[in-house]
Amino acid sequence: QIAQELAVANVTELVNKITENCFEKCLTSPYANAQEGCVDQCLAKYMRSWNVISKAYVARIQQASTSGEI
Amino acid sequence: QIAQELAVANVTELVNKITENCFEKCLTSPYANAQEGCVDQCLAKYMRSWNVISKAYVARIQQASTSGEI
Amino acid sequence: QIAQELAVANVTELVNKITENCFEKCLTSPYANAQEGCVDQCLAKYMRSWNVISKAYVARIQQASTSGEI
Amino acid sequence: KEIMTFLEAENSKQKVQMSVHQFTNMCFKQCVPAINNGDLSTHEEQCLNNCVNRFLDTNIRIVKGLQSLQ
Amino acid sequence: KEIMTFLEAENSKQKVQMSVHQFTNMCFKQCVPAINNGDLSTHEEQCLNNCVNRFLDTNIRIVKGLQSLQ
Amino acid sequence: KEIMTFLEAENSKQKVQMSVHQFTNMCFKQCVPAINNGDLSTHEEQCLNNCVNRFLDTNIRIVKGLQSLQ
Repeated sequence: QIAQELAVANVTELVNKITENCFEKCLTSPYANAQEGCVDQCLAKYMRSWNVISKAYVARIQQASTSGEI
Repeated sequence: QIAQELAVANVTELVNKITENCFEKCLTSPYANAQEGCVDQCLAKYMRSWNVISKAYVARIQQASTSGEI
Repeated sequence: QIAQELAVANVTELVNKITENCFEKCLTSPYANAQEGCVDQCLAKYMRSWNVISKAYVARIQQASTSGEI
Repeated sequence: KEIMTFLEAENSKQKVQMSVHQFTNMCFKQCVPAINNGDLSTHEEQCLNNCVNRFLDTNIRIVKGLQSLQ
Repeated sequence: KEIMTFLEAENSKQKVQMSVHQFTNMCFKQCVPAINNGDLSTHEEQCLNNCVNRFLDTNIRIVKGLQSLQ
Repeated sequence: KEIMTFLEAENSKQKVQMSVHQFTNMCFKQCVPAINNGDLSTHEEQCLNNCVNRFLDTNIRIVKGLQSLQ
């Protein structure tokens, strides 16, 4: 059940960050028009970025762990 | 007593956000001069904005609740 | 032990804030080059700034406390 | 049981208020560029209304987009 | 009772330190635009002092302004 | 005892995921300036990789620098 709560927290954090970033990149003041196409592309780009960052970070942790740094 | 603690948390959050926003909009580096007139107007504008946003958000929640979305 | 946990929290907060500020000031997209000299100078400047701010803030608290404001 | 109902109602009221703080903070920055007086212009008020509604649209679209990825 | 006094003192010390972190983070961004060396110039140090004092002035003015609205 | 091991593993997994959220949020802002389509260009992907690695380099350098001050 703890694992499940953490999973929920992670999805909530992901949704919040994507919404903030894609709102910032796709919509501009006076916010009269929806930009659904841009939001969909931005979501796809963000998920790909998440994977790139995640791989790079885990690689650094493993490298530091192998070399005895941590 | 819980309701009271939440009220205190809300006022604290409001004071912090108004201070940050009005400091940012009224005072600029090297911060030599106080800008009390601007701060007072900024506070009034912020409170009006809070009311506009609050009404719009509650209207959306009620609309979603009526249409069975949530 | 509580005092120790607070000290750890403070150092963690300090490391995070310095890393974010010095990353922002020293490294720019596409982030190809390390900027170790700049990071070292930025760390020194940040610690000096922390001391200046700390003194100024404590002076204000003491002044308000003496004048009976708080 | 009455206490549970009270706590749940307080909790959701609290969440709504915290969202209003977040949206006001974000939309005020974008929709109120300068402080000339304490009132909101028609244009600023319209921008605030659009801002919160477009943000919520974006949020819903991101959630649906992530659900369709599963 | 001594434990309570200790905890309260730690708590207020902790709050002061967290405020110093917040103010340094904010004022460093504005008052130290570029990193040329590890020292603070007279101008930068003055700006940091002004920044924290004007921020506290703004905070007090907002609190008083909100109180007068009630 | 097994529960403790499980909780510790969950805790460190959670910390890694929260760091990935933080890094993606930060590097996406800098490395993906405009949304033209849903894919990452080679240049954007390289920038994201550099960004997280340079950020971690900066973090390590700051920690070492603070340790040498003691």
